[in-house]
Amino acid sequence: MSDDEFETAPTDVAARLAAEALIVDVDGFEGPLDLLLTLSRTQKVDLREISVLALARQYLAFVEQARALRIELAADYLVMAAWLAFLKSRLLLPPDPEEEGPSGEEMAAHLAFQLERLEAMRGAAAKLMARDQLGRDRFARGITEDVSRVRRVAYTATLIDLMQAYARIRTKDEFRPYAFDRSNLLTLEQALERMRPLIGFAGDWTDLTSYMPDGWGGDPVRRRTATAATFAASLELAKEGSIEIRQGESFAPIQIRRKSP
Amino acid sequence: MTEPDPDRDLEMEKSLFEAPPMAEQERMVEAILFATADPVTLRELIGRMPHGSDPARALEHLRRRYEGRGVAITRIGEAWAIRTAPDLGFLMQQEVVETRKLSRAAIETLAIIAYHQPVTRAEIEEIRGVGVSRGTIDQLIEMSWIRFGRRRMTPGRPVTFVVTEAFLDHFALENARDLPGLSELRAAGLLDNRPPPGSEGPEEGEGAGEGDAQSGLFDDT
Amino acid sequence: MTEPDPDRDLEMEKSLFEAPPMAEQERMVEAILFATADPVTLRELIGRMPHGSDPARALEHLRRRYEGRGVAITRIGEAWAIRTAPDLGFLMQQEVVETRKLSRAAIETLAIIAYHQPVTRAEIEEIRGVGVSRGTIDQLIEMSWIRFGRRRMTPGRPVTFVVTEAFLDHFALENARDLPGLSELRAAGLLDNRPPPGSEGPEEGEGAGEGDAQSGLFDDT
Repeated sequence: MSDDEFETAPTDVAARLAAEALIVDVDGFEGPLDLLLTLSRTQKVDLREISVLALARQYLAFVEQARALRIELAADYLVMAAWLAFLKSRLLLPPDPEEEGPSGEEMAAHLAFQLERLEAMRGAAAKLMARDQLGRDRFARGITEDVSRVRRVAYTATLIDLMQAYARIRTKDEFRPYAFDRSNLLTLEQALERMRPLIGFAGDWTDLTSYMPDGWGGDPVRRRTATAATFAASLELAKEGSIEIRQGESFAPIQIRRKSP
Repeated sequence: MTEPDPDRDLEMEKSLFEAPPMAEQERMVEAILFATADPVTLRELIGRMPHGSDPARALEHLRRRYEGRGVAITRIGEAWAIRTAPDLGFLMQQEVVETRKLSRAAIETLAIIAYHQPVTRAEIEEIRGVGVSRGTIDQLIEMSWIRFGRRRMTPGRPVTFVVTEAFLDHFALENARDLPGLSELRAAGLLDNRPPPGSEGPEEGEGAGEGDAQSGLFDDT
Repeated sequence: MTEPDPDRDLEMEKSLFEAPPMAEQERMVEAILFATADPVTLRELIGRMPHGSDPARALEHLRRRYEGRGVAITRIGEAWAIRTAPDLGFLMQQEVVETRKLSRAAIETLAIIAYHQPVTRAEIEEIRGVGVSRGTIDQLIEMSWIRFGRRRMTPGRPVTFVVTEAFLDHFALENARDLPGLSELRAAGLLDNRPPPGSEGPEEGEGAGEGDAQSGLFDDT
């Protein structure tokens, strides 16, 4: 880096130019590890034999300069500076047996490993990009033919399907789906329809059975459905507040009357 | 000729101002025709290949080399392209088969034909108690499960339907007679094809009975 | 073998239910590969060729046939494609598609993913010593060069990144194992994920090690 220049030519202009150069440089670095890798090249040794201590000094000096020149450094760079300052102290001071954590040597070794690994990945990236690339050195087919997809529907049926279908047709008269026989059924709607106009006259208590439609009292099946429907209709009317219901005791006749408004 | 040439680079080097060997020119034409998005004219080839090349000759070599291959060097107007060999066009279609259950109408119609063949459309409708659409019959014919049998010798000479060998194949039957449950159903009197009351019973042909029902299967009308 | 075969149609006819002869299968593979710009998987070839075909063997024949020619049968992971011979790229200036220039960060990130896959974002950042911007990852995904791998079984279950078949295709790699210098880097321990000393090593899942790193490419998460 340009340490020397600052000392030999501390003029304002030179300082400003250097400061600008530094800003450009910091921008050009891909983070503190990249900066360290660049600084380490000045040692001109294999990364495995690098002096991490010297590297830490260089880095800290760089950060000092940047500070002196009021250059805003990204937090990453400052974190690295703090870590390197710590590493430097560990490397310089005799190890404190009381202190926990990794030794300075371990930390230094890891930093060296990181630098070597980053450099290796740089090399790998360069080799990768130097390969014959598709669309630059090698080319795919220019005239392509579309594969047309022909949709075909295959219908299937099993023997069981076939037999069941046949049995269904041939036996449909015997086994038709179960359905209510509507001729002997009085519905709730029918009972309601019948009771509504009648209750207007029921000023006094009247037996519920008197509301049953004519002709539904004889046959037991018809009587049961008519009773149930009429009773259900009376409950419906009571719910809407049109009538009152009473029953003297269990199984006693049920009586209704119009509710006075 | 198809061997990679170890001296190629050397030759390319020294032939900077002379045409590359013909084998090399052939490779070049091959690569250009392969990678270019449109058919390439001879003029274009001349423009792209090293000075002094003879792409017309290289093209001729290449065309012969691809004779009988899966792709062919094809002339399109004034230009050249690599195209799929005509007999392999079928590879450029991919059939997507979708399996679906036969509709209820179709399976019922099929069942009636299988059990009652040869059977007319009117009879099928009578048994089902509901009309049979043209589409249902067509579908079954298209599937090769039913085909036309001989015409019924009744007024109007209606066409009959019978099941096919493909049908027997699909349902793993030797014979429509083997249809499981057929004899049981018949014993139960469920196969009686009684004419609707009051009708003149147009199916006197049915009188021939079962033998007829089966023979229809292998008679080609 | 390159002669047109007058009996071909006849043979095709009679071999409706058996695989076509190998020479014929070779033609078919040739036609299919020529028709598309994308790599075709063996499975797709099997699906498109007549029943009983052995496209793997046909491919081997075809690959030898094209050795030293202007185009080459190229393996890309589990798929195959035809690509022009790299030494003829100079003829194709017209075909060059200008791709967006990759930033240094993107190139390094791509290399790290290729050599360390499956790799998490945190690991990429640890290797580069700087944050990876969202845009870098997005760009590489958009180019179809990387994709998400399976999640790492460590706290937080971080997502991993792996390279794709399109990446292999682009850089003329049969396989991620063929990455230049891969074995040397591994031997030097530079692909190890060494946690910083004194850290609690949250990456105990890493134990799976190198085998894992490569297998990731073909494992579908």
